[in-house]
Amino acid sequence: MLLIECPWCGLRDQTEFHCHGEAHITRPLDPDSLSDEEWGSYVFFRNNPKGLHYERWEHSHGCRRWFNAARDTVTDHVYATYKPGVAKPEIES
Amino acid sequence: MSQDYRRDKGGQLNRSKTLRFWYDNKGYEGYQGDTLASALLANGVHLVGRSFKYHRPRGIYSAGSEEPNALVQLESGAHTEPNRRATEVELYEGLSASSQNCWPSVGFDIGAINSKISRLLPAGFYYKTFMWPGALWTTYEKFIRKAAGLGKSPTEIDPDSYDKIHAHCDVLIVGAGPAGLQAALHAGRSGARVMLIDEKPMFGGSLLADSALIDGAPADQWVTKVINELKQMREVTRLTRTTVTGYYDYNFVVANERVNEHLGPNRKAGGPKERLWKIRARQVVLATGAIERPLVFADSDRPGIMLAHALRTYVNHYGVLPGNRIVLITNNDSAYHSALDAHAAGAMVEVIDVRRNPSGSLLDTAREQGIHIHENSTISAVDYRRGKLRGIEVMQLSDDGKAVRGVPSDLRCDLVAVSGGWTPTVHLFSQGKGKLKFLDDEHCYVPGERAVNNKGFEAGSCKATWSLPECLKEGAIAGASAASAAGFESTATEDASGTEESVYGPARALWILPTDHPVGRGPKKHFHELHNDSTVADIALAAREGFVSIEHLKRYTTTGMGTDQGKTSNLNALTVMSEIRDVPIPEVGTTTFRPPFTPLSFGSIVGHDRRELFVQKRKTAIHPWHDRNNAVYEDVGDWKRPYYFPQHGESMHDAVQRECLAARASAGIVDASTLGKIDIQGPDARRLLNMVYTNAWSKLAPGRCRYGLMLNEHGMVFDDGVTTCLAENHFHMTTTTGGAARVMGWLEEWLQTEWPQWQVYCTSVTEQWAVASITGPNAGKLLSTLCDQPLDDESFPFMSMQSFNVAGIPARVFRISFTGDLTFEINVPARYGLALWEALMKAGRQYDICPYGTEAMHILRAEKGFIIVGQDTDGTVTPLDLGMDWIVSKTKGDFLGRRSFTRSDTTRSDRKQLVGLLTEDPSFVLPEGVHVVEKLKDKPPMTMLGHVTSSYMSPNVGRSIAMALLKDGFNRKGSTLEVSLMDGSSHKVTVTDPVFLKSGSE
Amino acid sequence: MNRYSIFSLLRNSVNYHQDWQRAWRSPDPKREYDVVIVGGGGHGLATAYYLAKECGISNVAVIEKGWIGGGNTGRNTTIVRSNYLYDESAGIYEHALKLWENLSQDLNYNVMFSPRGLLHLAHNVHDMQEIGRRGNAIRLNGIDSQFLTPAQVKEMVPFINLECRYPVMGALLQPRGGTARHDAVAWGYARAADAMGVDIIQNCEVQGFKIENNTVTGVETSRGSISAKKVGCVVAGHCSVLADMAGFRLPIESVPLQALVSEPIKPILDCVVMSGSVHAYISQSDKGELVIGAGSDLYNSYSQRGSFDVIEATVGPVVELYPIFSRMKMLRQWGGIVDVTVDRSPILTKTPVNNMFFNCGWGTGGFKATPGSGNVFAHSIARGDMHPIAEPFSMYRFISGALIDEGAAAAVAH
Amino acid sequence: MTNTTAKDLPRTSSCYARSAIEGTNSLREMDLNGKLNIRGDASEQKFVDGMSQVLEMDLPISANSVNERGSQRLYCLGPDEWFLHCNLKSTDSLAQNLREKLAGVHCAVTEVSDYYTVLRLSGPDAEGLLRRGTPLDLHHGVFKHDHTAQTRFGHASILLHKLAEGEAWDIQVRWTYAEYLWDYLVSAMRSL
Ligand SMILES: Cc1cc2nc3c(=O)[nH]c(=O)nc-3n(C[C@H](O)[C@H](O)[C@H](O)COP(=O)(O)OP(=O)(O)OC[C@H]3O[C@@H](n4cnc5c(N)ncnc54)[C@H](O)[C@@H]3O)c2cc1C
Ligand SMILES: NC(=O)c1ccc[n+]([C@@H]2O[C@H](COP(=O)([O-])OP(=O)(O)OC[C@H]3O[C@@H](n4cnc5c(N)ncnc54)[C@H](O)[C@@H]3O)[C@@H](O)[C@H]2O)c1
Ligand SMILES: Cc1cc2nc3c(=O)[nH]c(=O)nc-3n(C[C@H](O)[C@H](O)[C@H](O)COP(=O)(O)O)c2cc1C
Ligand SMILES: [Zn+2]
Repeated sequence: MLLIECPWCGLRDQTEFHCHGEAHITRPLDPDSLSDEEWGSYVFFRNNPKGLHYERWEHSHGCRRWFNAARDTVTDHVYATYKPGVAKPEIES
Repeated sequence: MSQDYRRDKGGQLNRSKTLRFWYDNKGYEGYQGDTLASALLANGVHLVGRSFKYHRPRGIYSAGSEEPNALVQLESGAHTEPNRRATEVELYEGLSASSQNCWPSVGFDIGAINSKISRLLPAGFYYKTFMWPGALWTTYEKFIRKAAGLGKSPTEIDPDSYDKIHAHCDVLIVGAGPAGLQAALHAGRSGARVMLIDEKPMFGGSLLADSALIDGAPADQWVTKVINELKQMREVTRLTRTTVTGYYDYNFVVANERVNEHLGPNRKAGGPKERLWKIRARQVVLATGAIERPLVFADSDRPGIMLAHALRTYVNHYGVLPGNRIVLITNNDSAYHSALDAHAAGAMVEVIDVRRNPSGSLLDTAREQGIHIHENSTISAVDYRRGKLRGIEVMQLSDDGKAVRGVPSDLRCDLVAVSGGWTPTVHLFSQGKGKLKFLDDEHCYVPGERAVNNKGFEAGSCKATWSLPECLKEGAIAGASAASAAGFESTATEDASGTEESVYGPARALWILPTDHPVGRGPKKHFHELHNDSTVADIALAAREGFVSIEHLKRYTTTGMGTDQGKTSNLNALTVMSEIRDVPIPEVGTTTFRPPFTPLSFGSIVGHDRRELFVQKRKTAIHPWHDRNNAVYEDVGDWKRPYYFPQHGESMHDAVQRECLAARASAGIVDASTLGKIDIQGPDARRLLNMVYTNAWSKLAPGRCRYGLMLNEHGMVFDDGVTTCLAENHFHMTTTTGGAARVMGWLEEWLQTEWPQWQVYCTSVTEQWAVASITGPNAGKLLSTLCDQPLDDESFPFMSMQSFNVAGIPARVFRISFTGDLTFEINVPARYGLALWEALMKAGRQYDICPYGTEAMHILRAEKGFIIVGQDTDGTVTPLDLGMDWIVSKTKGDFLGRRSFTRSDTTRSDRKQLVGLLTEDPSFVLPEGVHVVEKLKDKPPMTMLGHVTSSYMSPNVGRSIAMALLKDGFNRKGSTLEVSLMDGSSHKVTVTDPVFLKSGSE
Repeated sequence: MNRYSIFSLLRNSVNYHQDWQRAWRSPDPKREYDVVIVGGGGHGLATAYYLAKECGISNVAVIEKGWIGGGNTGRNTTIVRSNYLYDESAGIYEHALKLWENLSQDLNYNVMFSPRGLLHLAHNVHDMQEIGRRGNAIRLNGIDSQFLTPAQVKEMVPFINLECRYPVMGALLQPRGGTARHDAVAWGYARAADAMGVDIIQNCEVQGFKIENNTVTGVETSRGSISAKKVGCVVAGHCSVLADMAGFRLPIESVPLQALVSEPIKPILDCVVMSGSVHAYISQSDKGELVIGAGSDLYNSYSQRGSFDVIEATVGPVVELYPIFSRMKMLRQWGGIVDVTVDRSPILTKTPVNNMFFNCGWGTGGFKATPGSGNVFAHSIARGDMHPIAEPFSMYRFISGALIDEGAAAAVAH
Repeated sequence: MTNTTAKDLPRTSSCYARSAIEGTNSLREMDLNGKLNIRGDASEQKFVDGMSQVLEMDLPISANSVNERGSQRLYCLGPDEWFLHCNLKSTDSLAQNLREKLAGVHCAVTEVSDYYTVLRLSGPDAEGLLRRGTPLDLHHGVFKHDHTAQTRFGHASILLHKLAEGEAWDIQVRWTYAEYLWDYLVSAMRSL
């Protein structure tokens, strides 16, 4: 049961949030220029790392804002949360 | 019956309160303060159940939650509960319990035949047999099933209620023995928010059974003093009868409080039976103590054999002397406390000490008291006959302790107490992902490094600190440190110092004791695990067969998998394995500790979330009218929607046919409030719509509506709806009922994470609006009686919206249609929903207005070939598959999902496509979900071309109609295919366009 | 290999079972194998078994980082069925079910396959449509399926609460569905494969691949480097980690999936009951526990455990559907790491690296496929080309778009 | 033409049909008030000024804070979202004024008076009752008077406001969840 710091509301119980998978995947600006492989890779393929993971969370039972988190998928430790648009923080794990 | 084994004095009992209870239909008496186990022992009852596998008679083995044996069926009928530990069930007036896993009785049990053939039933025997003949396995299985299991599930509905609550604290202390009490005191004094939790009915932990002095006074006086001080602290919460069952990440701790179950089923107080605490603590102090470790000798599972500390607990805390002639067998000093206390209580006591030349102050005292000590000896046989322990055989041990020597001598006794030292209770620490470390000298695991998110401290015997003064000191330090770490000022003080220290000599590392035949090869059994009947020989067999990994061992022998989760047995299993493999214990490893610490009732986990609170029922503003008018409801998501409105005992079919006819004949009305609604504002609103819908939105004029399809990035349809331009930068979007939250989430996801610079805001307004939709040729006339607005095609064209008062209520009226007939969707603020509906019903009387439900709504749309997302689509369907190319803009540029259209599989021309089907027999309605085949074969498998997504008897078309997703469907229009029915028959169908009703105005 | 039977059991009991052989050896890894299978779960072991038995390749090693069966094979709720919607799925799951039916005899190991009947409950109109479509499809694929009325459901499960929050409107029954003893499946395959010469190497973690000219030539492990002509990766929740070592990605996320058991009780539930809408998956094991499948946490995790609220959200529906279980107790909860694909169908595939094959993506429901998956995967590795049953499950379907979307169509797990 | 006037109409929530619970702890549904959801950019001065001028109060700018003036309460819900509780009758005009004042500023004013309803829970056990459903720390030292927070109660999202005085809380909830919330609180009261 995680405790997650919403960048706006502060530390809250995991049950107030929803996780929406890997962060920092940018939608291609010109999908037509992509090969099927590249498009498929954008839509379906994920890093799914064992260890540090950058991911998106939504404070669904709170301010309904989306933000990013850096979390270790083995220890479930949340290193940091940060607002969307902010570059991913360097984490030493 | 008299309590023959009750001491005259002593114990924390209310002797003035005699309680009557029944065990296996026999009446007994005990006192308030007893557990079922202590009361049974007071009455000389040891035999309480039969074991899991061999049906061996079993007795009361412990005095706490670690009990592996004494599991009873508590109460009967609706209040019954299987597998309750007699050692934890507090006695109440009228309690009734019975033994389990035996028939006809615990004394004479047919299942005990298993014990006779036990040689055929070693660990994992079932993997090796019952394979021939293959067909008979299911028969064998029935017998195996009957033999397994323990107690019986209730078969009636639970009459009790359960509570659940969240809690937060600075310092949570688990365990209220000397260490925990000290921790609470020191953390509490700092002003921190403290919770102190113990599973026992009273605080004190092992002190309740101890005869030690603290600060010169008996321990229980000190306990009382501490509790009194804690009571004065406003920020300290004390919970007894509360088991911490789980330790999760970020100091999230779950505890189960047994609120009033100790009062029995006929509680006068009312209130919940149990309460689940969900606690977030900044710091968690674990002071969970230790569990005594058994010695395993030949037939050491017999009733009348119990842990030494349990004996002490029964003597001191419950005022019961469970035997008159007691033999105590030990490999350590601490058990001598039990011998001394039992002796002082009047028992004849002898000690068998497996050590050579044991010495120490406790032994000196014992000898002084005249307690005989058999040194370097063991129990080589147990004499248990006709339900009673009658004596044992004692033999000398060989030098290495692996064999016996000499001749056995008989010792008469009616109770054997065993002690193999102590195992720290590290379950919670380990559940909390803390790493354990093994202490070679103490032969046990203790807490090592904590998980990064589970901050806190440990204190007392849960970290193998055995001396009372040390436990007290550690508790103080842990409490103070935890408070400081949580931001409070605190230091440990030296109170409770003047405590007498017992000095313990070393133990002998010997737990599996030999007998006159090799362990596992003879008639006597060495059970290291009582609950699942797992023996030392089973471990050896497992190792021999290659199940050497401790996790394999556990699963192969089922050791530690019972209701006690091996609290008393796990370390002995590890030890045996380490000897067999000849590797140190840490290399053997441990199995994983998992929640719950003790079994946790489903009722408690569920708490309030049951019955009407299981999942909310959402109702529209018009619901009271539906209720009054006999609506039958359909569950759509968590909404209750009218399905149809039967009149005078009509069948569903008749009602729906009537509703469909009426709606097209004159006027129908449906409650459309549940549709999702989203208010979209901002200069980039159109840009957003252009991205999320397949069609173009740049030119939609204010007041105009447009239908749209939404795709995911795979290019598949996932929602649809009409969106209206309210003003240049302001739109009102509608979604499907079930898709409302998903669509809102979809928009927010893109806006917040991908296009944050876009100037557009979305606000959910689903429940802001109640919606009555009137349809049919007279819909306009009807509406005009309630408003002053011109409603002709010119002033109010199809696919437009206007705001005006309807029945005096400010409304947004949409002229859009899901029936193909003239339809007005009237949206009013929810508070007016019911009034609007009633006004419409009243005004509609002259047009025979007919309220209809979702089923008629579905038929009316199907008649016109309109799709329902989620019914005619299933997440694998593109707009092109639906024949809706017209809605896919070729010119506006990119939109979500578009790129996926050009993948090789999406461009196939023979994809499944939406078509209409007409049955050969117009009165035959295809069941939804049946599949279309080219030609029926006489038996499966058959190549399926697609399935029927929607199918109805349409009164307006005058025949049955159906829609289907059909492979290469567009090219098959006009052809005749077959539909295969569940009974093996088939029906011919013709593939058509899915628009069945050509009439209709919109 | 000692043959197991009642007679061998009798014979061995005379000697207090001193003479049983190891079920499988514990060899040191050889320098080279024809095929290395990474992952000693049910699927990996079955692959090795069928390679040796049916493909004539017994110079095979199964490399397991922990103990065999310790992954999802050892922690699943043991539901076995083949009543899937799409032909491709029916193909592989029914292939498996047919193998299940004789597996104990085939392996000479009682895997306790128990075809006790499996019910899918329908709680709303949408569910009814879903089971209608699926039930019909299953039948046309030649697989057993029956529709039940609520009254018939009540007959099979007398204590069910038909009038729960979402009333039971009907059910789909697969009489041949049921359960099997999860651990025995791993052990049985291991023993039988070992007997044919397969090396089962435990406590050996694959930490990298040897790849030359885009062709795999071996694996680097915690116990040294091992050469292999072909490599099959069958590591479930860890497949992305292995793919990463090989330099590609998968359309997979690893999430925690939990399960729990109650205390053991005398038989009360004699079939398997699944409900999607009231999210409850329940059966009773031969030992007596109620075995209950919980939900998954929707975040990636390799921690082999999940959150407590998932347990609450699991037990709630159980009590709603079976109110008599309210006084039953949870004995143990645990979690596994499941490898979930977007379309909820598995991946059996060639990869961008020559001679390297992956079998993964079984997510929340691959136990039931164990024999079939191992069988077709073995043939695929042996041929160097995918077996026709495995063919549609290629990872490249996520590029062409030919998903097998059991998730979208049915939304039932396990 | 039938004419129905607004004021004698029933209100949305089904809880209205229930009589308030009075006792040691009390629970009732508040009369319907006006509610506006307002989106905008707090870093844009024109927006801030416009808001404070029309509402005649300062704009709270950290999430979960609230400002009050007369019958008007302005909650800050997040970085770009506010919630106004006001007199039902003045809702339209306030909305209108805001839109006019903020013309040209990117913002959104949406009426949601009927979307939510407010339950008021008060009494010595109010905090304990709320803790039956919300994971938030409501301890008086942490959740002070006049604090607000958006959180969860059981399955429902709520906006919680501990009133300036006494043991009283306003719980704003989507009205279709009000019955659920009510029943839950009643169930909680039974288990005290
Ligand atoms: C709680 C739960 C309930 C489930 N219920 C069901 C159900 O009822 N029915 C059903 O059909 N399915 C169910 N499943 C799914 C099913 O368990 C899995 O799909 C199936 O067991 C996968 O088998 P496997 O052999 O592929 O993987 P696993 O059994 O997980 O085996 C993979 C092995 O690979 C090993 N490994 C990983 N990395 C390495 C490495 N680097 N080197 C060497 N070895 C490595 C792992 O240690 C592991 O032993 C459930 C799963 C869970 C978690
Ligand atoms: N002589 C010896 O070798 C020896 C050995 C062990 C203990 N002791 C004595 O025992 C005492 C140990 O004190 P302590 O405070 O460490 O332990 P304790 O045994 O006195 O108290 C531990 C308490 O924790 C509770 N508890 C454990 N798990 C729990 C859970 N999950 N939920 C709720 N409650 C739980 C138990 O009910 C118990 O009351 C000392 O007096 C010590 O001298 C002596
Ligand atoms: C079908 C099934 C039945 C189980 N029954 C029991 C049981 O009766 N007692 C028990 O302690 N654990 C039982 N378990 C759980 C295991 O003890 C263990 O938790 C699980 O295999 C996961 O392993 P881990 O907890 O060691 O990580 C069962 C597991 C499964 C898959
Ligand atoms: Zn927030």
